[in-house]
Amino acid sequence: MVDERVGAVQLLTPEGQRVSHPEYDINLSDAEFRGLYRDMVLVRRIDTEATALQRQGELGLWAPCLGQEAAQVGSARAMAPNDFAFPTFREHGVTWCRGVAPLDMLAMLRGVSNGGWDPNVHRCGPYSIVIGAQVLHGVGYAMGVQFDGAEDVAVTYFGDGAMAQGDVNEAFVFAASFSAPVVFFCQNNQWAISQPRDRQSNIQIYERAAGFGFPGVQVDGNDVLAVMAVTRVALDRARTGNGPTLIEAFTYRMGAHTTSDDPTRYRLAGELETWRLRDPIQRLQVYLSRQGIADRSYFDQIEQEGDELAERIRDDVRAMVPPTPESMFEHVYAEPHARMDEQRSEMLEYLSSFEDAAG
Amino acid sequence: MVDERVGAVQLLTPEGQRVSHPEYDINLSDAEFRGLYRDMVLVRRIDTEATALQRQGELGLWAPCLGQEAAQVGSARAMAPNDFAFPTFREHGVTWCRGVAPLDMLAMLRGVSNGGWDPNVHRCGPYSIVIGAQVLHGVGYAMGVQFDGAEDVAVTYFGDGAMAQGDVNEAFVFAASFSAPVVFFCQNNQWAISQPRDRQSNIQIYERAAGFGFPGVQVDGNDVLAVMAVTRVALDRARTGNGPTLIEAFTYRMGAHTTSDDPTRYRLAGELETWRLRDPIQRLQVYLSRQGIADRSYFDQIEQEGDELAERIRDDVRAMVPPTPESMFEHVYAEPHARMDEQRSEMLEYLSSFEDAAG
Amino acid sequence: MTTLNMVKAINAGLRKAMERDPKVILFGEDIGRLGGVFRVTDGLQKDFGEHRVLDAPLAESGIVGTAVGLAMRGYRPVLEIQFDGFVYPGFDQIVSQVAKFHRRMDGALAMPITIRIPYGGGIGAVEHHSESPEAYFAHTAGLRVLTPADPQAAYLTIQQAIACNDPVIYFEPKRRYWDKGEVDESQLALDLKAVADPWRARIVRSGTDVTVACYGPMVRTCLEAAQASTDVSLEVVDLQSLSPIDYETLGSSVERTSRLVVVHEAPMSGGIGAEIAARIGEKYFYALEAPVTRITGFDVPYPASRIEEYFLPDLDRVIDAAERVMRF
Amino acid sequence: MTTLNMVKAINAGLRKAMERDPKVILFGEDIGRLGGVFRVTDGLQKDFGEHRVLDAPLAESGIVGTAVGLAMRGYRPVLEIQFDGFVYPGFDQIVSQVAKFHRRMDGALAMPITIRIPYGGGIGAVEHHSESPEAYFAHTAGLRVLTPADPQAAYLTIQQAIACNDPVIYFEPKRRYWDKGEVDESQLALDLKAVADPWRARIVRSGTDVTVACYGPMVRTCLEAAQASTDVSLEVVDLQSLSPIDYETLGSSVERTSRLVVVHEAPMSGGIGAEIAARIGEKYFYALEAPVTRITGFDVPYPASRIEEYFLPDLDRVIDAAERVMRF
Ligand SMILES: Cc1ncc(C[n+]2csc(CCOP(=O)(O)OP(=O)(O)O)c2C)c(N)n1
Ligand SMILES: Cc1ncc(C[n+]2csc(CCOP(=O)(O)OP(=O)(O)O)c2C)c(N)n1
Ligand SMILES: [Mg+2]
Ligand SMILES: [Mg+2]
Repeated sequence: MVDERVGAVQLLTPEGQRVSHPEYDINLSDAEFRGLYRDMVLVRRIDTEATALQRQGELGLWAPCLGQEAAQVGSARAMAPNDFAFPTFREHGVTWCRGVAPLDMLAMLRGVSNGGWDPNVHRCGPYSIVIGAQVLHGVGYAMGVQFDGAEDVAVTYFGDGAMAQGDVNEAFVFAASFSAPVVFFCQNNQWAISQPRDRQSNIQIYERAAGFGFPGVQVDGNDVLAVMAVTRVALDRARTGNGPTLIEAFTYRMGAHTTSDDPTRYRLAGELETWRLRDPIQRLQVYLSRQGIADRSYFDQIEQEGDELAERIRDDVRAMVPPTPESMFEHVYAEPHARMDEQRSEMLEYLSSFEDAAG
Repeated sequence: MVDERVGAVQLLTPEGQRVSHPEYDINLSDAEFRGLYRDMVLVRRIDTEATALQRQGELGLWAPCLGQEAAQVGSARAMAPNDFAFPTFREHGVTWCRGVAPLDMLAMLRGVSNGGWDPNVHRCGPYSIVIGAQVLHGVGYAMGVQFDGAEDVAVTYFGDGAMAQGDVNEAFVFAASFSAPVVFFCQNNQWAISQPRDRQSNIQIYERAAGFGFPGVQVDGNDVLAVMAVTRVALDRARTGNGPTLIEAFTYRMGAHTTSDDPTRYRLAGELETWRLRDPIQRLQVYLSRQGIADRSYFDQIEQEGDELAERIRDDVRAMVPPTPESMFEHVYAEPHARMDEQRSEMLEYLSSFEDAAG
Repeated sequence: MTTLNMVKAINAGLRKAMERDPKVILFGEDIGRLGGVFRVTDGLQKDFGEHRVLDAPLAESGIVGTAVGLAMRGYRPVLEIQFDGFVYPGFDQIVSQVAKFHRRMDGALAMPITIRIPYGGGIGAVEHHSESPEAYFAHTAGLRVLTPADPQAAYLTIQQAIACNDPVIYFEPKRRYWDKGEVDESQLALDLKAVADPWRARIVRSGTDVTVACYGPMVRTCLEAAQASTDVSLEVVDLQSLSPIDYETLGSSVERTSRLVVVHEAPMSGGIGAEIAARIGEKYFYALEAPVTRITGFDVPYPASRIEEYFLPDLDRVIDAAERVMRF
Repeated sequence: MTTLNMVKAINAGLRKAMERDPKVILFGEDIGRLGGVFRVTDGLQKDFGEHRVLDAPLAESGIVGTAVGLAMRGYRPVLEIQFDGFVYPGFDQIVSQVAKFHRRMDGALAMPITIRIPYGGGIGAVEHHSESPEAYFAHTAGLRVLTPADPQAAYLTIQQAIACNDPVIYFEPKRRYWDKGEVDESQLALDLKAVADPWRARIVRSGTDVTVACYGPMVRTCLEAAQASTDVSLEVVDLQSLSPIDYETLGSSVERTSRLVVVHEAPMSGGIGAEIAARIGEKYFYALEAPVTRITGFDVPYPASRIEEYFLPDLDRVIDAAERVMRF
């Protein structure tokens, strides 16, 4: 599987060695380097905590992003504040970078909302569940940017499995046709639940782009620097009116598909071992240490920040109370609607009949 | 537009000159050469007659294949008897080659059936209307061939416009994933109703294939020899277990989209003139004459056969009576169904109330 | 007052909506230079430019899905689906995204998308060009469904649909496209809400014996039936909005007549008539003197066009039903 | 007799169907090595091979569309849609191709395709995983719609659906997947038609005062309500087939009780209950002593799971309705 990545852009080896690439490079301040490390550690901490909370029954489900932190943080940190992200349900690293509060990330999975945050505030759509649907939304948004004469870019996230969906391929068609300012960011984590990547495509994912008339590039998705560099170029391309790019971030889903899944039914333990050696956080840590950009005390400090964050989440999650029953009639329509009023009244009347009985 | 075809496989120039191609060639007997000529002339005759019949009110609609005869006949004549064609509503050349009676081709457009022939007899599906849908059917059929261990091939027809549809792209995914014995035959006739090809794709259509992991080839769609040669290779590839091929037949819709359409609203007359010089029938005629494979008397004989065929169609079309009203309840279900019986009775009872009144 | 057919009336309505709000954009197949296969958008690209009237690639899910993104960006997309039978590739985006996005976001985003769909039969068309899929959308929470019956209504309601902050599936009765009627273009100069409420049903002909509820293409049929019905007096109610349905207006008519016939082209089982029969049957249990009767298409795929007249409700079937409920 | 839960019962039924007919193949996402996210196809790929149990690429339209081609080649595809909310990308192929192909071909080709869809709520799932879209399919001519209520019914009807030459949308009540019941596996050894007719409703509990029509996940709920209802005697009818609906069995029950409550999870407007209310209201106009009453989900998108209990009909709401119709 390592062989497959030949050609993937890499700026930091799994061993934490900085390497150069003929086309892509990145220059960051020490603070920015540390920021990426912090993001990835905290995202992993949120992710692990959420997985634990699900086991304790506090969440209905969780889709871990374990192992994909570099792909998510690297791409999202490349975005400008006004760019707009269209994530799937696994993009906790993306929502984190867009400033979504960790508790809000849990809202959908705790079953207290189907959304969780205001997309306009964070310039980040909701966790999208129907595979591929949000990719078209991103393209449409980008078309709007274009009509506005603005310079924002839409970044749409999806997985290797999504490459099979009609919607994703139509998104490619529309984006190419309108030369829309959109970046297609595909995290090839090698699995779509139990189906290995080659069920959806017998060639490399990034190669799909050329046939639609725009460039595709494969990047080592566990290398946060390379991901950031490649995404920056794609964003720039889009921003300057040169249309879409497909980025394939070659990475690995280290956890289960969701907390309901049992990956031992379909994949070998050895695979996980191989990928552990390419851990995205570890390699940045080694690099930062070697370069003297950060030291143990910094790492410890982040560790502690993570502990505190996790504790806050644990404490606060129980306080996330369900909405009122009658809230289900709110926001179904933006304008007055007779049937909503009618059914809300019926529900409230029915519910109050119990109170009467009890009282 | 001629430039765009650079690279398209050609074996017969618009001037009727036989040229060679490094990869593709074709050797036909004189009878076969004449057969292709006859097919194209008769298909054009049926097409022209049907267009006339629509004007006279005998058909509700007609979608002319004028100009696309070489693409359709060349590809369909390359098929083996057991191969299965999945045409769209414009493939009269294909249905002709599959042995569908001309009157049956008119059934749907006369409004007496939604089909017109038995797909199993002709190994040819119905005229498919929902853009792209039949392409998936072809892939599924080909998967079945594969499971059977048989050597048939499915040939799916569609237009340049269809390249945008999710279904067509999913068909590419499934075909590649299962390495199904299917040929994707796209007639790029430059227009999807009023939308020029570049609305759907900013690069050449055949290039789409590579990104899905199988070969694409562009052929001069007005060159019946090249189309046949290229299709044969693709069929052979599929038959020997090497999976799908996308063929782009570069051609031109010389008529209106359908008899309801007014192409003068969206395209320039000059375009048509250019394409008249590339007429698929004329160039084969010149070639046959020059090679002494056929002479004026043969051409006259085919002309006359066409006249007779047209006359038969004209005579017989009026005899194509509508089905009985109650036939709409037949074949909705293959097995007994209470609601059908009930509604059929209601209809018949209602209709008979008029007879009573009249009698 | 101008005399316009429905195609021209909708065209005029679209033009007004585009003049009123620069965020209104039209998107669909062949709607630009061609003006749509029915010419509903004729001339609009020329006058408003290629960025307001966009020809879309041939992919309905793509059209609806990108419209969601456009709405997120603050646009007000008006989509054209070329024919009823071609809306299904976009069904997923409509029911799972367009219909639910506002609710999903707890109100933070609206989906002011109008999806125009020419629908219904009676024009001698081939398969997929004569369907009446309105029940699918009326059963989908989060959508509104409108259908005009005449040029004046079309001119008004298309503008109201576009101005509405909710997604509206706008069904245009294609067999009535060329019917002419008076249109008062001045009516809407200022306030879209001040004129007739689009979500209300309209009593288009008063009568005393039987209420006939209908919509879209069947309104003219039912008006003709009412005209022709000598023995029974029909009150014709044009529902206009299929979601929500205005049971107040319909109910008050039924209260007067005590009898209801519902007419639509769509197959009977699970059609709009079922919901109406259920609701009216429940609410007016004692007031009804005969069961609610449905005159509809049959539960079969739309038939070949040469026999469509037997599938479609016509004047005779409506009168027959009215007489039956009177005799009940 | 074996005790099986519904997952295992369907698994056993699939196995029988595959043993009986080599043309039966299973096709869907994650159904092979994983055995499906609910393990319904567990072990079948291992036993029947990769050409009988196929993992599909992640594309529902592709799954349904290729199944049409497989059926044309003589196969009998049994498809799995992973969750209710993911059937919509395949909606076009289902309504325009699967449902209409046999009629389009004047009977020359059949479409013996079974589409299995786990449906309904009550399992605390996220959006798109708790929907009840059965009305869309019941309104679609050319399709049949079945839904089992218990392991025995599931074991039988999944085999009958597969053996049927018509396309069957087979809705599996996912919240009842783990309910156990007695299954007589011997029953079907020979003739699928000799055992219970899948298109008939079943009176699963006799009663005298009110008929309660329900199906799928709500059968258990209604049985519990009948059990708990002390004042009113409920007769519970499991419809089992939602298209066609067996009005004979249901009607004869209503004739006895004179009162009908219909229960389903799907939103009320345009749901299965609407059609039943319309039909029963028409046919038993004088026999009914109270209006047909519907206890259903509300006309809103399925809510966040922590409040789903307020959306879903439960024992109390059923009893409340029964008491109301008795008081009427
Ligand atoms: C249309 C649709 N079909 C099926 C599903 C069920 N499902 C959820 S995630 C998933 C696999 C997605 O794989 P991929 O795109 O690679 O993303 P990943 O889960 O690996 O992040 C499937 C099949 C869905 N959510 N939407
Ligand atoms: C799903 C769908 N959407 C829209 C249409 C209406 N329509 C019929 S033909 C056509 C254009 C097809 O273009 P192309 O694929 O290039 O085929 P051609 O007509 O040129 O043969 C359109 C939009 C349709 N039949 N199906
Ligand atoms: Mg994946
Ligand atoms: Mg074309």
